[in-house]
Amino acid sequence: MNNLISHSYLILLFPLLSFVINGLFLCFKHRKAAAILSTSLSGLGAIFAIFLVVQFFISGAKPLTAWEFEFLSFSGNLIATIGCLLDSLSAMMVLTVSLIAFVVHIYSIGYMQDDLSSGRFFALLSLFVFSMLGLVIATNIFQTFIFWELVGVSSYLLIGFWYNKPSAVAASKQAFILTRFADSFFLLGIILLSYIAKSFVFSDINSLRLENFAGQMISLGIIEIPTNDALVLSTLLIFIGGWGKSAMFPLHIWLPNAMEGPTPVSSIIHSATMVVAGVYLVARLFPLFAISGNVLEIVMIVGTITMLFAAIIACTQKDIKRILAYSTLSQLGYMMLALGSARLTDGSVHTLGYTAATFHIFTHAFFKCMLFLIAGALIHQVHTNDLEAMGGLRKKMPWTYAASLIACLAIAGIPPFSGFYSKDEILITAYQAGHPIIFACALFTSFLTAFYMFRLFFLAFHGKMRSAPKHPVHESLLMTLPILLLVIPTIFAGFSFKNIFHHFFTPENITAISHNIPDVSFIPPLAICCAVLGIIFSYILYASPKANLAKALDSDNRNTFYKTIYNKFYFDEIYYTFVRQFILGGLASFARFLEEKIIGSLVNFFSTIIHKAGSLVRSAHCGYIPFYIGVMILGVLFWYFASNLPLQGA
Amino acid sequence: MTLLHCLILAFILFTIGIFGVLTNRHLIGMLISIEIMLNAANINFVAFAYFKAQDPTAGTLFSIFSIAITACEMAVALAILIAMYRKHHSLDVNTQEINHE
Amino acid sequence: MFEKVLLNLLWILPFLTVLFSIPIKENSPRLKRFHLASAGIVLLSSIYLLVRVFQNTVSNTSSQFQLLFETKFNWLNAISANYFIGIDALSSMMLVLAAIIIFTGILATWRLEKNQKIFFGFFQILAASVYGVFISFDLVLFFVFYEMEALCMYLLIAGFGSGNKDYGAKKLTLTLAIGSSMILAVFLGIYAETGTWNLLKLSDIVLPENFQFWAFPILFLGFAVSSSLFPFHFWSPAGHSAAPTAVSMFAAGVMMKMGAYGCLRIAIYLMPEGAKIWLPYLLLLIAFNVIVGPFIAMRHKDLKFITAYSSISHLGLIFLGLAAMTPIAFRGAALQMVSHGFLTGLFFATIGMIYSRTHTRDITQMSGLMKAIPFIGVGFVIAGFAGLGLPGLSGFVAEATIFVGSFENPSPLCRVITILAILSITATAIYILRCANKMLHGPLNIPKESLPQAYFEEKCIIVFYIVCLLILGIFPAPFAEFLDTSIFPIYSNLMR
Amino acid sequence: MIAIIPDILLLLFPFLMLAFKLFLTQAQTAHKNFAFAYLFILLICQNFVLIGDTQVYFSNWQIDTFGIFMREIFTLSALLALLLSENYFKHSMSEKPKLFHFSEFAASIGFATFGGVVVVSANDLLTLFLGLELATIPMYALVAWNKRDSEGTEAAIKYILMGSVATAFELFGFSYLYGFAGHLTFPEIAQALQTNQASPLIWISVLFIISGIGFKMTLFPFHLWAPDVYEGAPTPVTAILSVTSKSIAIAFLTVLVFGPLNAIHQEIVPFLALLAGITLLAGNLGALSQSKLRRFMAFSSISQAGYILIALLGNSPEGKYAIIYYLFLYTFSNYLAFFIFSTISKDQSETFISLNGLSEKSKFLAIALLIALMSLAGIPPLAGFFGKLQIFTAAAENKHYFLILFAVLNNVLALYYYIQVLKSAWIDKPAKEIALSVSTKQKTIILILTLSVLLLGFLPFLSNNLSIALL
Amino acid sequence: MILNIPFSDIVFYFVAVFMVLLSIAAVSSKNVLRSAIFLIASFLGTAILYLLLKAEFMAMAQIMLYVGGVVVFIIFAILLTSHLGENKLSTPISQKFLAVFLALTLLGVMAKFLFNTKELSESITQKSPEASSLIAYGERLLSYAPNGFVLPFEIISILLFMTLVVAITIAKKDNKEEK
Repeated sequence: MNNLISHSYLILLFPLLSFVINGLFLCFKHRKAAAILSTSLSGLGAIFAIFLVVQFFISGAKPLTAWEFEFLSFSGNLIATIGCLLDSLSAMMVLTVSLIAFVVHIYSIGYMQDDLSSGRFFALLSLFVFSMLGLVIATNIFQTFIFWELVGVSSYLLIGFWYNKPSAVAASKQAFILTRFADSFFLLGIILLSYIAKSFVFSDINSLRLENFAGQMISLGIIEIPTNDALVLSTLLIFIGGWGKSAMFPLHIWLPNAMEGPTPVSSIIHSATMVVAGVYLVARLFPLFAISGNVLEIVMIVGTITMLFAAIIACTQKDIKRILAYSTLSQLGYMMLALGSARLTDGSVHTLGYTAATFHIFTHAFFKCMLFLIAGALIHQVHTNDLEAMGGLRKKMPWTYAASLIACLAIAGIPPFSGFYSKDEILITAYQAGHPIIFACALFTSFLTAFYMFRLFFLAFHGKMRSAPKHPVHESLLMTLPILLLVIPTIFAGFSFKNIFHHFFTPENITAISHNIPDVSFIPPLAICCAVLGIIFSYILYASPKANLAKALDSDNRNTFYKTIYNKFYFDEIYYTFVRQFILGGLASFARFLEEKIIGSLVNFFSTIIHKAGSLVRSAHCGYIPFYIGVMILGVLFWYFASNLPLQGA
Repeated sequence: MTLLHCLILAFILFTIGIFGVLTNRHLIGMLISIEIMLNAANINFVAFAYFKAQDPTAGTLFSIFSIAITACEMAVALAILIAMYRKHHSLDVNTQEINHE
Repeated sequence: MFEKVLLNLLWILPFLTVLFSIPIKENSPRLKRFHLASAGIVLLSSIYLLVRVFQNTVSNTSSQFQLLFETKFNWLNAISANYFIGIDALSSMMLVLAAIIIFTGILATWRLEKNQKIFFGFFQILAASVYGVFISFDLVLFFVFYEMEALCMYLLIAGFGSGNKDYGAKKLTLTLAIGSSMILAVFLGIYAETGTWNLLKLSDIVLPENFQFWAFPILFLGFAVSSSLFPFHFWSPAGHSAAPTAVSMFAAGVMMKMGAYGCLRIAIYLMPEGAKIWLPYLLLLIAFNVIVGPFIAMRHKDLKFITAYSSISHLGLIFLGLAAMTPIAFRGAALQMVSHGFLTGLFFATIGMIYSRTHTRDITQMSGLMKAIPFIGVGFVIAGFAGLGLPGLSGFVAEATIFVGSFENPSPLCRVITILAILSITATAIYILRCANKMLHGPLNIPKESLPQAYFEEKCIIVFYIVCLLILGIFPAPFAEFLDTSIFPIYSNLMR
Repeated sequence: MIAIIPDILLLLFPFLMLAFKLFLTQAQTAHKNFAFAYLFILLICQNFVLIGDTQVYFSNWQIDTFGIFMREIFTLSALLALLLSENYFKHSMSEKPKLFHFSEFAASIGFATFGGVVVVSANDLLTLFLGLELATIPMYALVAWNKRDSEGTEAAIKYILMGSVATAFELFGFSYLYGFAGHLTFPEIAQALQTNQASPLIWISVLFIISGIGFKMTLFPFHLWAPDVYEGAPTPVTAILSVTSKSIAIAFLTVLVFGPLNAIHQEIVPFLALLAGITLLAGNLGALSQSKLRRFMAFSSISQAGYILIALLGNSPEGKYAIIYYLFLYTFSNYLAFFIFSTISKDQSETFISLNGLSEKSKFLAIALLIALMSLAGIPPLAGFFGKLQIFTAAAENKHYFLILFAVLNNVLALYYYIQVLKSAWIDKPAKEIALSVSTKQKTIILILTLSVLLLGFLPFLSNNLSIALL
Repeated sequence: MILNIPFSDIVFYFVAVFMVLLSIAAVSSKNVLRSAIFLIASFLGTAILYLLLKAEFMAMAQIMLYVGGVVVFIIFAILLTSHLGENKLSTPISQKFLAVFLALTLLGVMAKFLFNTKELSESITQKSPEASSLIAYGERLLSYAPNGFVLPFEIISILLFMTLVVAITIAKKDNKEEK
């Protein structure tokens, strides 16, 4: 069995192979072949991942570096390697990513069958899977960054997959630039951290102790700060990377816009895997965060704000994929909140948040991916994203309907579906952390989640068809099968894996101190109540026979508050204004002004001066002999004084 | 009569020559001024030869040679002047055709 | 012995090619093939030499200068200048870069319709000049090769370029001439102080501190002119926008590196004291390149202007690496020289291909080209990704090394500029994506018939560069360690 | 005894020319060919004269290595000038009427060349002065050689009037020098300088002598005549003015500065440095936007004079070596340019515009022009660069770094205006097509000159031979 | 007091004033022929000065070569070219003013320089009479000694010959050429 771990390079090799073969040979002419190759390789990958992970957990889940080679050595210990770190966290992620990738591949065959460039799609999808797997098995933060960027670029390429569509192109650009903006801080953080820690390797970084740097100072240019603070700063900078990738408020705007991409892409990249990379990063560096001052509090606050903010917006949106996107944001907020609230008010750290967050990553991946696939199936049938145009699909797509009910119950947090367990853990963490307001927010968001999810559910499946579909609506096997496949983990991942997570998912180097644990037994019922309340509320508004759907869906004749929410708090506008006015109009224009008006005119000024001097010299050649001779005489006089010969005698 | 006086005299003549060259519009007038300048240089030589030099003969001989050279220069100059006169029928300094930008 | 002959042939062969191409019929296919074959031979020999040097250099961190395959004999006895050529790690890498760019440059000009003899002839002389620069270890010889390009640059740009070509050509040639003048003045000073032009001998001699103080900035800035360091960068947009594709590739890909190469190999190597005094202040100039460059690129619409400013900012990173004066940063600078050569070559090659089809370089007038010419579009995008430092392509390796290295320099200014430089990579992303999106994506606005698919030779160029970018991007470690053998002597000279 | 034979042969040359004119009136072509052959053979003879130490003939006729190489330059220049002038005697040009009296023309050039020989062989002030005059007076006449061309006459008038004023200054300078030293011979002057250094008389004489010779060498601000005269004179004369006249002037200065005045070399040097700097700047600025080729070459040669002067800042053997090396390469480059200009001057005036389309009409000429001008601009690997390099090296030995920096930066300006010419020849399209007829002979000469400019700098044999002899 | 001044000095100053005035007249006269005459007079004054400086040979040469040769040459040229001073050319007054200014500045600078040069006012060495004898000149002129003048003598003859050739070529009216 040890063989499997020693062959763990296959994790990366399958998708890479698929990418290379598809990208080089199949992508233009043989799109069918590309789809089959890609899917079968990802299937192999998923099977391998299952066996690997099972073997890993059976063998005790001891963290180990399966393989490693040197990528670039900087100096001494500072060696960037590419390797495979297997521990419970990465094993979980490998499993999740591989499974979802496989499912989404199958789904894509159906979803993309009419698209002529689907060969390219599969190539890029494989690139993404490769990068994502590379990211999760990273042994060191430099490798994380490498694959972090690669997932970013594959996300960019996939969002802009339909590059003829201007909105998709704009969205892809926005997504890339915003994450890139965050990544530049990430890189800075890595460099600062590696400068302090003299290593990139996670195990070294995670075993850093502030005491070791007591009294040392480090210069950051203008200011000089204690190394301890610099370490905290670097942690914060690294978190900013995760902030952008996980689309935390206020860098969140790219994620809803990224829904312009094909739906399989949204499901794998923008809900299940890539966007949790930020959470994964925090989890991966949890010991570092734990010692780094108030960074965890920042993580918590950012998570809470995003969670609430996104949920509020989700309640008003009509684009089915955007609702899911905001829901993703909200769930990511939950995870961040869980990680961030690991520190208790008395300063001690407990590990429940870590467990809860990783658990939620796991469960969320399945049900959210499924929801996206469902949304894709709907869109594929009705050819619109707009909920206003859907409705009454229950009859036409019974399997999809059933699956989506399960998914919605899961995300709403109704037992026994998986979402309940993980969300429950998060609520408990928030409560334990001793921040009542945050706990209240989380609870309220849980209500909102149930509300908007069922709003979506009711609007899409219940009621009457609000528009006539161009083609007859039916469920294709290739698209329904993946959805049904995902039902299994959505139902079982919660209670069956709960104990595994509690057992294996504790961060290294953290000795959990759990004293004065408050009574938390009231939380699960409370959470269920909230969720149920949300479902009822949305039923009344959108599905009950009395519901006035026209009014409920109307977005024009609403009060300012609703409109503000409907327009996502105008963050898109703020972003565009910022980019246009400040970056392009301000900084870039100033730079160009500097370049053209100042440097350019200096250059022109010099050349003018030289030309002027030239015409001055030429004007002396007037042809008038007495003038020439006069200049000669003057010249003698001139040199008499200017020649610095000692003419005046010693 | 000292060396200094002779040198000053020579230089006064030289400056008079310069003045002439600068103000005369007639080309032959300019040549005459140049003659005065060259002559002044000869005075210098002779004065130095008389008052100061260890090798007085050389200085005097130099000025004789210089007279000969002056003659040569004048001959060529006058030849050119005559050629020019044939073309322009004028010896005015201001007559000129070379185009200056 | 074979390597020695090969090394000498590197610069002689282009000249011979020009000589033997005189009787070939003008504008005939044979002429092109002849030049291509010659460039190919040079390319193969340079790769062979790289391999041989790689085999023969001892990977260690000693300060010993590992010069291989040297040829040395007396040349101009009056000023005791020698013909002294050799090769070491850095120069072998640069040689391969140059050979690739020359080879692809000839391919990129494959469809030139008239005056081929002149174009290829001058282009071969350019080639000879860069090969010479990278292998000569005698200052006079170095300068002869360094300045030789002025001979051909003007005519190549003004005769075969586009747009405001005379202006651009003059600006480029003259500004570069200012730089080389400064270099020559300092070389003469060095000779007067020491009595030798031999780089290796000179490195053992400590030049007087006062001399270093005055000479270093002149020499450094002189070299920096050709690498378009602020405020001497103004030639680059004008020159690149006017130049024909192959010359743009050459200028941005190799010529701009010659300056940085000189800064490292000569300025910093020979005048460590001056470097220590001045480089911290020169960082202020570098900051402009790195930070302001991308922002200017954002405001331009002309592809070549954008690329020119992109080159300016990337070369700023090279200088950041040099100015940081740590071995890692030096190595990063060296890597960036090679890496930027490849990516900018690809950039200009694809721009040339696009321009030859659309007859415009204004990105707002093009749209959806990816649909019509996907191969070229992909080439451009990959060049762009390499430019914005995507891992897996060489740009990332170089930039990360520079950042890690320059952060090791504890001086406040260096820290600030490193931090700003890291943050400014976002700006790079903005202009590159803006460019790609405007031009390649969106609906196609040009009739598809006027946009022929990439020709075979164009595909070759693109694939060639992508392979280079990938090799260096995925397996940087051997190259980095290889380059260290050239970097350490310089660094140890700095620390003595 | 052998060293003096070439001098005697050279002196015979003008007389033979005149004799030809008198006795063999019919054999025109043979006459010309004889002149070329004679000078060529003379050049070879001079080349074989190798002496180690300075030799003295007829009490004062001093032949040293420097002198021998200068003789070669003068003879080479005379030969090339005669070759260049051949076409101008055959038919009239668009700007200038046909030239007449080849024998007298050749004789005058012969005399002027001999004047140069006198300058480098002089051992006393008087001989030096006579040599200079012997070299200058025929030049006055040569400028006015074309009687039917009023521009030439006018230029000659300017030249001779100003030249005479310069001669007056020079004479004054000599008189003060004589007054200071009390002797005319160089060794005695040098000795006087050794024993009695601080006299202001020596400085004023240096000032006046340099002012006087500055006229001939076109140093600032005594250079004003050059563009007018260069433009007015027939092209071969312009060429010889820019090479022979300038070489003789620099030889004159070299003989003085490294000869009797060597003791005060260090004191003169700052003056020379200033003079060189300003001269080359003035020349370069003046040349910036010219449209006539000969006028342009005048400014170009003004700045070249500035460069040559820099060599005098060095020490004796290196400085002399640099001057000779530079002059050799300068002669080739300059004549190459003039030969190319002469090919277009048959049907067109010698302006930038007439060069238009040269690259279409004849790639060979266009490349030759490129090589000539880039060599003058000092771009490696062409000859001009190596000339400048030697000059700068000589100056750098005495640590004139600032001047060198200034001079090399001026090179950029020079490059600018040479590029302007190249632009006319390579880039600009002609308004109307005018056919270009170049004879095989001209082509051969241009080819030889081009190859010399290409190779003489880069290949070490010229430089090494010179350095073996001189250093 | 005044009696202490030697006779030669009185003559010197007299001749000096005379020369200066004549030279000024020569350069400022509008009529070129008159200028030439003044020039002759000035040259005669120079000859007297040479006599005072014990350079009799030089005085003789001055009269023979300059007055008899060069100036006559000039007069010939004047007679050949002008219509006996009919066309009077005048220069603008500003140019004259500038010329005076320039000339006086130069004079002032040089005078200051010469007065400041000590060795000039100090040196009153009289030369030995035999040095200025005609024989001495002749011997020096034809001497092959290191300080002999035989070589310049030869060269000046070449120079004169050359001048003849070129002057004739330039000045002669050539029928063949004119057509």
